[in-house]
Amino acid sequence: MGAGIILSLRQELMVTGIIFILLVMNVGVAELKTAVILKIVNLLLLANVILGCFGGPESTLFSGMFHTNRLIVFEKNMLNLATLIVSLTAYDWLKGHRQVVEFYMLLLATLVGFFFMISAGNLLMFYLGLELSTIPLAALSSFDLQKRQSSEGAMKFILSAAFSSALLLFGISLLYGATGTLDFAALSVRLDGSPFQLFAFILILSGFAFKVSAVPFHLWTADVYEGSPVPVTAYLSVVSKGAVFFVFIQVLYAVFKPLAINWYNILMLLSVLSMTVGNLFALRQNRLKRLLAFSSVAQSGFILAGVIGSSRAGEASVVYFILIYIFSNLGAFGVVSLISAQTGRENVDDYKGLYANNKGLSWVMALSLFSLAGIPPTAGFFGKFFLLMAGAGKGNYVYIGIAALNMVISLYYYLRVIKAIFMDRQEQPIGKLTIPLLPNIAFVVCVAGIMLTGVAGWVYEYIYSLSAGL
Amino acid sequence: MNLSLLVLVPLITAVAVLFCSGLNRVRWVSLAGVTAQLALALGLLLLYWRERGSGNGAPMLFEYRYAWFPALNIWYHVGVDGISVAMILLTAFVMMAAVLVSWKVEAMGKEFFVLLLFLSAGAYGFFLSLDLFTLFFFLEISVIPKFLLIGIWGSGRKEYSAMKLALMLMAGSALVFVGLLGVYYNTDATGGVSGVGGPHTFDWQAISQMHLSIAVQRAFFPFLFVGFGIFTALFPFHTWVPDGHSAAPTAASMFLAGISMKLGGYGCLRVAVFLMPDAAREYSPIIIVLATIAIVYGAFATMMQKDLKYINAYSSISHCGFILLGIGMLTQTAMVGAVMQMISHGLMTALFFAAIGMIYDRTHTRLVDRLGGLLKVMPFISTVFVIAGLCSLGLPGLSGFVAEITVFMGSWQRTEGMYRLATILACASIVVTAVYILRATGQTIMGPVKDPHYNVLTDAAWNERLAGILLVAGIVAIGVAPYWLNDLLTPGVSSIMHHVGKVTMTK
Amino acid sequence: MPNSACIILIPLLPLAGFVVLGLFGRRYFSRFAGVLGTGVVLVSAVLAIWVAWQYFGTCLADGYCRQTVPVRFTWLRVSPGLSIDMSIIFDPISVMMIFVVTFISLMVHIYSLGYMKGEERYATYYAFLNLFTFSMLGLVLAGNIFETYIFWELVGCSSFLLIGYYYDRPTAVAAAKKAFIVTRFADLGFLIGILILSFYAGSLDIRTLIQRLVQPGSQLGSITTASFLGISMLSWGLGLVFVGGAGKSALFPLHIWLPDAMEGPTPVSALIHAATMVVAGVYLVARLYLVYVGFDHFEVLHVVLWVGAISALLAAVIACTQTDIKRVLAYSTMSQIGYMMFALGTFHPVGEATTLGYTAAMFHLFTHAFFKALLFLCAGVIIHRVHSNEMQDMGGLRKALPLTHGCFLIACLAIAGIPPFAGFFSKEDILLAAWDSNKPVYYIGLFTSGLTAFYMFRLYFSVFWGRPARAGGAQFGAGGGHHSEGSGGRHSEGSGGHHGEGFVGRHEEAPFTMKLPLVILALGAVFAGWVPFSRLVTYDGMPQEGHGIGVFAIPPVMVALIGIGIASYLYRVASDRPERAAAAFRGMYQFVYHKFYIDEVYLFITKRVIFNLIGRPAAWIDRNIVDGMMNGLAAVTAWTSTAIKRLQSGKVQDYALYFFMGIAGLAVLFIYIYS
Amino acid sequence: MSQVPLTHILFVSTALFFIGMYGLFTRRNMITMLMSVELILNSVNINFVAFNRYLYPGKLDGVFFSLFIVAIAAAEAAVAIAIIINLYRNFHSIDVEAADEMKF
Amino acid sequence: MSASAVVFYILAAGILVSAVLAVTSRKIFRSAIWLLFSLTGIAGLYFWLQMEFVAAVQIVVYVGGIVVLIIFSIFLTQQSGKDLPVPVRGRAVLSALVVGAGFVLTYLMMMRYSFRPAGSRVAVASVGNIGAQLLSTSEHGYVLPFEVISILLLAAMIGCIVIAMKTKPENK
Repeated sequence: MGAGIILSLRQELMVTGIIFILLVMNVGVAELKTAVILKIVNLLLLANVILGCFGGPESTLFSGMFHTNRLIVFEKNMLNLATLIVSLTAYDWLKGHRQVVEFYMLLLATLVGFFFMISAGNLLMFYLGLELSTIPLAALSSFDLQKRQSSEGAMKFILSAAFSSALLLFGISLLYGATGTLDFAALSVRLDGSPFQLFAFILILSGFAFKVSAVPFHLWTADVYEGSPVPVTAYLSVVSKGAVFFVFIQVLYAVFKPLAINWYNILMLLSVLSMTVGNLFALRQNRLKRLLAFSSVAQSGFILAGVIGSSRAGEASVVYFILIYIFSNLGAFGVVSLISAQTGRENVDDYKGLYANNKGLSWVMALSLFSLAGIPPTAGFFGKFFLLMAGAGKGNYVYIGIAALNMVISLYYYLRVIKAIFMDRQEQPIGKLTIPLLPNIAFVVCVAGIMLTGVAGWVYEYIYSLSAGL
Repeated sequence: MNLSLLVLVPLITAVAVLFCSGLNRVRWVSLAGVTAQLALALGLLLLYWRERGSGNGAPMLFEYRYAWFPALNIWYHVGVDGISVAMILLTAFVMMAAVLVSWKVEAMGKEFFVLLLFLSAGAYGFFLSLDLFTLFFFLEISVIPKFLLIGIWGSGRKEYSAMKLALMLMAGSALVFVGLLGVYYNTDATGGVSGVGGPHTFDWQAISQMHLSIAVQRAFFPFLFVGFGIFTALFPFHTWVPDGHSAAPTAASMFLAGISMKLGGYGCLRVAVFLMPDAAREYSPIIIVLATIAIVYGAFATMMQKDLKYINAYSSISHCGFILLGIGMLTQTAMVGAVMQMISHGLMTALFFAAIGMIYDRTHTRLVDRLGGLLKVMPFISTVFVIAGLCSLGLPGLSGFVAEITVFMGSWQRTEGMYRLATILACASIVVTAVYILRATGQTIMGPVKDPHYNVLTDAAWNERLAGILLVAGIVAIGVAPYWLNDLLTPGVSSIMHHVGKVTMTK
Repeated sequence: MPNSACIILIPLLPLAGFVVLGLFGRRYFSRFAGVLGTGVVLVSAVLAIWVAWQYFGTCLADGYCRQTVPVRFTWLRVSPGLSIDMSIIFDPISVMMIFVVTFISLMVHIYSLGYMKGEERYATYYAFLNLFTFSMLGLVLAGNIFETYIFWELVGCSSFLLIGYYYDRPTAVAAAKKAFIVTRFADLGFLIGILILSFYAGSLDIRTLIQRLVQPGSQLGSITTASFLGISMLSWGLGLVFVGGAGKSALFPLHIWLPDAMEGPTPVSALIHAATMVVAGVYLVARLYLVYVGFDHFEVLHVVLWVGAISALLAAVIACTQTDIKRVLAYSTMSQIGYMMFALGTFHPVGEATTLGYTAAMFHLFTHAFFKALLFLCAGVIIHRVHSNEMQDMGGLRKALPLTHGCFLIACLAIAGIPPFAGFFSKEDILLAAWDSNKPVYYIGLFTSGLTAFYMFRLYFSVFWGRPARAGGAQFGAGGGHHSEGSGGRHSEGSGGHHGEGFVGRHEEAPFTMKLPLVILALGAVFAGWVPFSRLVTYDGMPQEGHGIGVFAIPPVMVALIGIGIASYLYRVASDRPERAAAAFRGMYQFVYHKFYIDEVYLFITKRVIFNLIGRPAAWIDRNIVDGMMNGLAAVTAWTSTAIKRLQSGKVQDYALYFFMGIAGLAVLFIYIYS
Repeated sequence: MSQVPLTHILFVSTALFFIGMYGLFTRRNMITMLMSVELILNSVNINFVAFNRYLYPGKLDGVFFSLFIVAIAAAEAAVAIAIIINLYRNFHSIDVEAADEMKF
Repeated sequence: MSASAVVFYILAAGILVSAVLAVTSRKIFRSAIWLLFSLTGIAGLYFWLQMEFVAAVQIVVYVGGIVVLIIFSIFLTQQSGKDLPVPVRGRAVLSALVVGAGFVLTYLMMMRYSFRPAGSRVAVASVGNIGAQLLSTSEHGYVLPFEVISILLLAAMIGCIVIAMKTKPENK
């Protein structure tokens, strides 16, 4: 039994272990050089990623509070990888920061939170995981202590998060009142579509929607993304959103199966709103982080299309897309983070004429944006295609049509950035930037992911073989 | 022969170019690449003839399938029939010419050629694919490189035009996308028609064998047809054509008008009409009306243009109207004519843009009333220009005539009054064509030399000559001896028509 | 029967000439381009004559002329039944035509050796000439109506190229454009006519087509019964085909391009716009003659008849007032073609004894080719000499140009229809045909022949007689506005090389290469009338017994003589009589002098109506409305995105509020409303 | 307690819930907003305990949940206050209306 | 109406009234105190529900912890105890409406829903077995949440330290 527990919990344990190593480093070992610390940490994370890749048993522990299977393991590995990439791209920013170790401890704490959330077998564990991942994130987002925007963003984040989790809790409590259990397995059998339960469900749903920043629960997104340090923004937009989507799918497919007919419509509405509103807001943004924030709102609209597909293909396509999304979005944010760390410029206009001096960065950015826009041969194309394909499974082509048109709108603002980079000129364009080793590795990984994940069909095949569907 | 080579060769060339140092080497490598493409295309033609000669009557030759996404029953499936062979040849010709005329591209030359080669890869893939997913994949590949080519190396309102083009084409492919999904989910491949199980399929042949219900066809034909139609300047979604073409650099204009507008026509024919014959018959009046409007109104709009590139762009709208007309008429002859028109217009308009580009490089203007008497200064370029013009006004002995005549003869087989009217209007448009072509030629090529500076200008360089000769050769080869092209296209088209006809019987 | 190989060679040789000269002419043998081109045509002319000899020989031998198709291969299979073939049809008219075409073309080639000497684009010129010869031969030999159309277009194109030969002269370019576009417009009719006929006949091959349309067969019912605007489809088809012919043959009202076409080099005018191309329309109608007269559907033939007659008269009237020597000739050409046309129009229902008109038209076509070509070539010599084509720059040239004078005189007599010259016989046949079928037309014809005689001799006298024009003629001509061919750059770049110093006191008349064709053509103009046409060229190949020259010949000749008389009274010696005559009916004179303002009408229609009322609006609509729609979509999107930006107020309490409102909204919507 | 029906307790909790919400919407001082959040969380706690007590006394799920909520509420409050203090350093005010630099 | 019922209604009234005052009072200290009362009242409610342990935790953590924390932070951030700014008029009205509507909606749904008591066996919420369950890995064992929340508290602590720590000038 013990070995079994260790094996099934190994990813959580490894990350926790790293946290404690860092704690020891922070308390015991005196004043290491920041660069050294960064190297060590990244090595640890790399090891974490590699070790995570070994398959684990399909098991349920602690009387159903914690369960894991191959898909969940895979998802956790994706999150590990994403975290590694984030920390690689954060290199430039962290070099100048003093509380590096604390940064990583908080980051990894949130990661653990996500892990437990994904593996949660009942609402309590889910809630704990959620909070464990939210509260430190709030702290992280105000990590630029001197920046007004950073603290403003953090404030908005923590208050909105507290509010949304309070609503979530209220929903959970109502659900508990209605069914008398918090256990997922037990819940799914006791649900009937009565208004009360539906209301409870909607409250819970709002909690999810808040985390994946689906309209109309998205309003915090832009401000927090803009205010937070770029790596935190990247982490928020990829890891946080991805993890929540993973658990969202499980909860919807496994727990709220009886309400499927209801949440199908609700989520379709949210999806349409998210795509449209996100795109419309992104159209006018000049601040790149904000633009990416709204684009991520729109992206969750697209992901929801896969979710409501509520089929095996749907689940697979969501996971697949999030994998691609990790590469694309982190590629984009990586470039933004590097440039803002070295020059402090974050506007679209600042990127005018970027190509003149920084060919590599420009292409990374371009590929990432193409992938986000869903342009072949980048992976994003396949991701979007399969998402909407799954979404069309129920034969709602009007909805798919709206989604397709939204893809066109989104193309516009992505191309605006491309245009700035490649076509426009300005007096003092960003000079030649030196890309340190670690971010460079991150870029290579992202580009490779963007180019290969889609064309190599077996990736999707693998995910499909893991996923179960409704 | 392994068809995927056609896709791989340009990509490999592009990669090679990436690793080239020095613009000159870049040029030569890409030239070698397109030469290889041309060789491949010609080889394909010969092999195709040999196969057919040896009595291989399969609808598609040289098929190759690879299970790309087995879970979704998506295959990488390629194969050719006469039509695709012809389109591939066209692509090879135009690409070679395009590379030759862009010899003088200095700024970011490497990127330029890479994108160009990338484009060609997309076009080949599109013409090869027999799986709708693959088809769509290659269709969308070609959008962004165009955007970059126009936006970076273009002239005039390049950003605006590039954005417009990208968005409108993207909207087109969005419609196609919905249509494809609609088709996919209404197929029933449980019988394992396309090789593997899976409930639904994207496989072109498989779908063509199963008969989609009329309701489905009604619902999704418009998506597919309009979607592809946007690519081929279907009225009223043609407005990207003038801006895009006129802003694009020479090579990009050549590719745009020469090939990428044909993707649409090919798609309309291959996907929309072939997979949904009933709907095609139902919607054919609408198609005819739109096509006729495009033809006539495009022609008249052209008469008013002052800029050579605008003239050619608008005339492309008019000429692509013939393609849609031929398709919409749903008679075998008209369809053959439509495909011929695709090829002829491809070569002709590429030649036109090449000539315009050469003139622009020297005189730095494209305004008709600023030019004049070029024949004296640059005889070769002027001759090429005139040949292109004559081809576009349908002079016998050049490809344009053959194509248009075939379309007319085919359209005339529809006896309903409306179709008759459409045909007559289409015929009438060639007079207008004559008017604007002759005005342009008369003012730019003939007449006294407008500007003394022109007297010192040089005639075409070797690469430009080669490009011109290449395209002219193609035009003349079709114009003087159309029967080979006809024989090449007829089987493919007649299989489509047989499909349409068969459904007619069942109805 | 001549073997098909050399028959094919006849058109192919000039084609080869064109290709060689076109590709390599400028570069490699600009010197010998003329010789090469001429040689090629010479060979094909010889072949043609030989072929014709053999063909008509066999005709005479076995009593009737067989129609054969020695060559055919499929060029484009349009649809299973319908295919465009490249075939050669052999019957009296086609053989007669290849003889005419090659012969005249040869003459012009030789003539141009001298005339175009030293031109910069000498090789190109010959390439174009060869191209034209090829196309014209293809046109006359075509055994497939679509093939006819193809070469029809090619002829038009080469005419365009040759008219625009002096491309740096705006007037030439304009004329070339005009010619091409007008004929193209007419060809549209031809094309649609073909579509109609071939659709009902189910074939493009001329013989099958005629057969199916004439023999009462399956299609026949449909095509005669099926009607549009109350006119049977057959009539539509034939009528439209005739429109095509009328365009090429410069018949009223599509004649406006012909006078301007005189901007081309004079030999070109002689070849294309006098002898060969312009009669293509006549030839076309003759080609389909059996269908036209096939059964009593004569409305089309009526049209042919009257269009021909009107053109003949109109052109003759205009010719009397023109002062540009080439334009006078152009109008006379138009008038003569009008003759041929209405000759074709004078039908007798088949089954009756003869259709004299058919033979007469062909006959006149034949003879006209000789004397009209001769006239133009003479004009060329004159212009070459005077460096102007304004009549008032000429005068008293009979001393300076004795040979030309003689030839010109012969030609004038021939066209005036004075026996025993060629024109007399053919014109007399035509008038006879008219007399038999339609009296008014006969009188028009008679009057026209009088006018013809008048304006031809007006020209003759004012050029060769009267007071010698001032030596400054050239300069005067140079001032002479756009009429004067001398004014353009031609002579400066052209053969001015050896005529530079003007003609005063010069003794040499013209180089041998220019004299030779004059002489040969003069002989033709004299003797062409003796060919026994009625025995050889008939619509059905059956010979008709020729009719002797009887009392019927008297009125035309008298009228002609009267015309000559008036002309000599007015113009033989320089005087102010013409002015007074003109002043007598000034208004009418002006009206005629401006060619009845037909050009202006066309100008109005094209410029005002087509461009301003169709083209400009189309362009405007496209830019502003259609494109505006597309941009409008974008604008609306952008507007919406600014409109809703308030939602993102930046105040966290608003966010929370919206958050809960969202929940409440979802709850209400999906719990109470939607379920 | 048996005389008091469950719905009355639920009335208390629900009312508390919305009172807190009202406070959150209207109080401009961040700390008072935080207090409102605490009220909301307490209403949730009441729900859990009440449901557990009235309906499902067999197990203590509700009770445990409420205990964990209390703990988390504490942590959340702590971090929130830390953030607010830091924001106060930057803005010299904790009026939420003041912190709206990022918008649209 | 029995005594306990009376007690309940008094408690309820106290809770709600002080809560309302807590979110409306213009003086921040007063509202903190009202909050304190309300929380204490809730603790009383737990007592009334015979959930002594929960009540104790409520007292200890909230009254003893959070409220104190809040009051300290008020000390840190509040300038010279002046009135709180008045709510934005429009938003106040709107949120009053929304909240009222929400309350009606929710409560109606609660009333409509027929709660079915399940099982009669009563598990005693004594400190003992709560503690036992909290650390047991068996059925109804809450050791895993316990561990998780420990990490959470650690992280929260670190976060608070990093953020709230007075940052020394950068010259270091």
